[in-house]
Amino acid sequence: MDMVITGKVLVYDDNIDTDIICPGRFLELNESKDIANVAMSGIDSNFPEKAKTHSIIIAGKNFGCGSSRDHAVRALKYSGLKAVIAQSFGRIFYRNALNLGLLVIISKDARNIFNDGESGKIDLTKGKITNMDKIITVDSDVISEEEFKVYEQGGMIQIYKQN
Amino acid sequence: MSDIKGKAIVLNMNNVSTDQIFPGQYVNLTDPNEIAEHVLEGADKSFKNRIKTGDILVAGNNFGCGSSREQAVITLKEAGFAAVIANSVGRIWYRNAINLGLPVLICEGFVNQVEEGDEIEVNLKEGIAKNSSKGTIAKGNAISDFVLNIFANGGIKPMMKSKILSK
Amino acid sequence: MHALEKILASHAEKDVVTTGEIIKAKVDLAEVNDLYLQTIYSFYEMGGKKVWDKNKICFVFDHYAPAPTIKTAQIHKEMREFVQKNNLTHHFDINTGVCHQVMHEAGLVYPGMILVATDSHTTTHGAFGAFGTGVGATDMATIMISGELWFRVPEIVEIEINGKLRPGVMAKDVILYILGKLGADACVYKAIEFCGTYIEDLDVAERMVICNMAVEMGAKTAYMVPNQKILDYIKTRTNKEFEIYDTDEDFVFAENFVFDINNLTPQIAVPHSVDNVVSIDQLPEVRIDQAFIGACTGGRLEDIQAAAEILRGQKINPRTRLVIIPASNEVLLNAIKFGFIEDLIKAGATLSTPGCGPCLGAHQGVIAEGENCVTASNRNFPGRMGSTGGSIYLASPATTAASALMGKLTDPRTFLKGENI
Amino acid sequence: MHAIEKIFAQKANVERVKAGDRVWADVDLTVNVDLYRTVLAEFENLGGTKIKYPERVAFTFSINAPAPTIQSASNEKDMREFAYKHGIHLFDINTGVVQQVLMEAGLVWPGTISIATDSHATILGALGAVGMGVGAVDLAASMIKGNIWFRVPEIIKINIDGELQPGVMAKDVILKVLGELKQDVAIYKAIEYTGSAVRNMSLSSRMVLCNMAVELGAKTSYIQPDEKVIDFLGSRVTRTYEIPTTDPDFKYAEEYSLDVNQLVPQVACPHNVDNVCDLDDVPKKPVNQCLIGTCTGGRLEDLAIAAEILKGRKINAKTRLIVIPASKEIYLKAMELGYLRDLIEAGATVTNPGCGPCLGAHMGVLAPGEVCVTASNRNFSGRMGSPQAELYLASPATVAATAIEGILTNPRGYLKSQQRS
Repeated sequence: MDMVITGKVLVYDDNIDTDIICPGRFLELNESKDIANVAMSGIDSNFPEKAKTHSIIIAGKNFGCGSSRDHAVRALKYSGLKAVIAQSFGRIFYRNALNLGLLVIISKDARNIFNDGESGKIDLTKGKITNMDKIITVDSDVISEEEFKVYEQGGMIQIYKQN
Repeated sequence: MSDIKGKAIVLNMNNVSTDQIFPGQYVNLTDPNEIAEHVLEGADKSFKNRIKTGDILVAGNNFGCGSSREQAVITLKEAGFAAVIANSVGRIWYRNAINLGLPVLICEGFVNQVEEGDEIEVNLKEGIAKNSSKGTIAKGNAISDFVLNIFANGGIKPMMKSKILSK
Repeated sequence: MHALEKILASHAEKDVVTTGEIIKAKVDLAEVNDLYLQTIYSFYEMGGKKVWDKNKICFVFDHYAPAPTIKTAQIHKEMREFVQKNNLTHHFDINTGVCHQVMHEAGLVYPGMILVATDSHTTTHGAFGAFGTGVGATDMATIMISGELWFRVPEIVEIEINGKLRPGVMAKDVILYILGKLGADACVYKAIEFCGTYIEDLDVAERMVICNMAVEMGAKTAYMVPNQKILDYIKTRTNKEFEIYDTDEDFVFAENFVFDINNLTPQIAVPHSVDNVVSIDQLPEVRIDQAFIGACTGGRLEDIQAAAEILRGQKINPRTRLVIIPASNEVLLNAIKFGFIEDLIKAGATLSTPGCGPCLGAHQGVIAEGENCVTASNRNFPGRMGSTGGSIYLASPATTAASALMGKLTDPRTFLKGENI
Repeated sequence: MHAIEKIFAQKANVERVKAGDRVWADVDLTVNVDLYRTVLAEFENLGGTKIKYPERVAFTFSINAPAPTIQSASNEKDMREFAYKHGIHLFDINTGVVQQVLMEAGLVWPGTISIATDSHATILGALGAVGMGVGAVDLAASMIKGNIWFRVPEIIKINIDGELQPGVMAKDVILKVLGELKQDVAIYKAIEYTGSAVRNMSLSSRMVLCNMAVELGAKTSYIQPDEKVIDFLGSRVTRTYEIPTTDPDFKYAEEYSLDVNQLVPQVACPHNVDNVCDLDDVPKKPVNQCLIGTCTGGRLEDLAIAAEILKGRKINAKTRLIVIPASKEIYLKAMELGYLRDLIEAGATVTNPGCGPCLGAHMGVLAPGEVCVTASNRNFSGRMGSPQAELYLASPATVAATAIEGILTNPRGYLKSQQRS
């Protein structure tokens, strides 16, 4: 995995819950591509299309609150997203993201410097997030070495596999 | 009403029910195009691909038996069938076909004289089905003037409408 | 003339009607169920503004009760709006039950009437001496506008059923047996009168089972001469006056069939056709994944009682689901009162809300590919209850209960405790 | 150490743990719900062939129960076959909501760690157990190894003192807490509830507090077990267990307190659980659907108060009331006590135990533009069907009173008893 990630961003508000990310009626789906097709359908039915050109979500606080459904993480990961940056995350969502290898980064300020469609850069080791269009940089939590290893291997699932 | 001509699509099975023509899981659909997507899915998942607009469905005994769902007619009509010929057909389905203006000829045994793709001609008034490719003719039930009139008007809806408007 | 012809004639303001004639008849009650939002669309499409009579149209929400999807919720919403806009007197919402049960419970069904519904099993009401028939949305919209409908006067077939059933054998076995003998297309476009010593003394619920499945032979309608039990039942439900029409002595039926049921055994319609019927003892072992007791065919109090009597104090097979859906809230309340529901739930049944349940694969027990389901409902067409790769076996409620107990198709007579089931 | 830390330490087989530690801890109960067919795929993906402790693993089918679609039927079929093959506990469609049936079955006791593909596993804190929601990967890993990694959480104390007014329920308390502290107050943390109001609450009421701890973001929750817990576990748990206690010198990460003496009924307005107001301050609009049920509001005391309010009354003609007991045990008890009869007679639609429409799977999905007042736990946009529907969270008493009037209604005037609930 790269230490620096770049891509166009999609910006969302606080409390984007799992019913927004993957509504309950779709939980019978099993295939990753089917789940990805309904990603964010609670708020934006064009998301799967947008995800082809945008690779970073920037959100407010409590992103992924709600259910334990890891369909929510799968939906985002398999729609091609590289990372989600939020002011805070729902606990189970965060855990599921780590398990499945969807990069999740906590930043208090990133939400304030981006608009939809702008280009972002994430420097994982330095804990910096930059709006490349406006050239503004803010801090993020630094990913611990331990967590970075987890991501690098594709999530906890790969580590479980090796054990 | 003039003769109807088209290529045969053969479904030589008996008791093809409305659940096969249009499965229950879709009965909440109301958009005709969406309804057409699932035509005869219960009999053959890929049936839709066999149909071209203007084709004639040739079926066996008791075609359309079962429930009263009108989509079992709409799906055939919207999928492109110009007419249905069968040995016999379910009563409610038949009624719905008349009401929606899908011509139906009841013609015992015709299905055994037809292969997929044969050129078919139907004369509803005389109750005659002709297989032009094989040069065979079969006599079925002649359609009454009452029903012919409904077919000629494209179903009962336009008739009711003009009746209400004329009041 | 036959009583059915007299009903048609009186509603067409004619003295005489003859077979094959097309007439226009007034409809006494038109029922729309929740599969038929299209009816409202067609109503407006044809220029309808107000319904012809707000007391004679009844809406019943039974197939999707409570709504399993957004789309079906939307259907209910639009239909409710229509009901409210037209101020319809009779609206049975999701808290009532199956149309063919709630209508007669509410006193809307009586001898000599014409009842048209957007449901093929409207033949059920022949049990009450009514002319009941199913139509599609366009016909229904026509009635809602005009109160009338065109009918072709049908040929009438007589099916005489004589004898007395043995314990453990039910009306469902009788009609399955007849279906097996005559075939699924025996009576297409025709009407059936059921008569004979078996029918004459038959209870309300059992009469309804026989008439209900007349449509599986293709029939336009079914008829039974109302007996005292029917008249007593109607009296508890409505004060409405009605006329019972007699069939003329010289009437000639298009066909006659006679059946003796004295030695009848439990019957099963095996996949995938309603007329593919065999006696239960002729079948090899069939594993059962789901058993269903309910719907307009097998969800009445008598059916639930039959199941409770077999399952009381027992546990169903751990690898079999038993879904029970009473035909109406009244049936449910009575079944609670008599302790049947307690018996069934303790035995492991899943007791869901009154309605049509999984009968047509809408919800509440859809079956997967490769699963076998035995059911007291009425159709075993491929895909009827879900996957086209599932197999549906039609049977009586008693057979269904016994099969749930053993996890395989089972003759209920094995579990008979008393003289009567 | 806190009782929760002691539980983690014991299960991780270490002397001490503190907040922020990562530990591998043994899992006493690993629970998968029917939405997670993906667990089977992950099990395979992780190279799983055997389950380490089959007696510690349970599958529960309560969401798509009975199956509403072919896909869900097929998912359940695969999961059943897996359960049979591996000899794990299977709570099939005839049992009820996940954690409720596990608690009733005696699979949870003080001092245990449970994980579930169910975020409301926090409810187990009411029994002095650690319950946490996880995804499919963790679940599959735990099935294979019997342990997974945990981050030991910081612990927040919420002290609730005072006596509730009649008609004010635990649901109102937790909604008030949500409104005050907001839905992200406890992310990654655990919550302990203390105080006189909590001590005086029934065990079922405490379950409501712990259930909705997850709506505050919490990893898990805890209430120090007392006689009420021991009574409940009574004959259900036959093994001996130790009740962990918190050391007097333990320092909470944060402490909050709430006095509930003057608390009035609360409502969480669309579309956030922390968008909470006093009921009387919420603008009154017509309510299309009311729901009493689920893991939050479907226990016996919830049905009891609803029956008390609705007995002898009728629900509003334009409002539906869906009632879903949380488990088979609760259904049977509510039937025995006459609650179900009272509710059905008032016009309720009572379905089989399970999750019902809470997450939009079936049994009462909402159409665009509809308004629902519900005793369940989440009012997120699209949670119960259409994203254009509005969900208001309230107590079962408020929901029952609302069903009568067809607009949000304070239950106070409808209670016959003036006992404090």
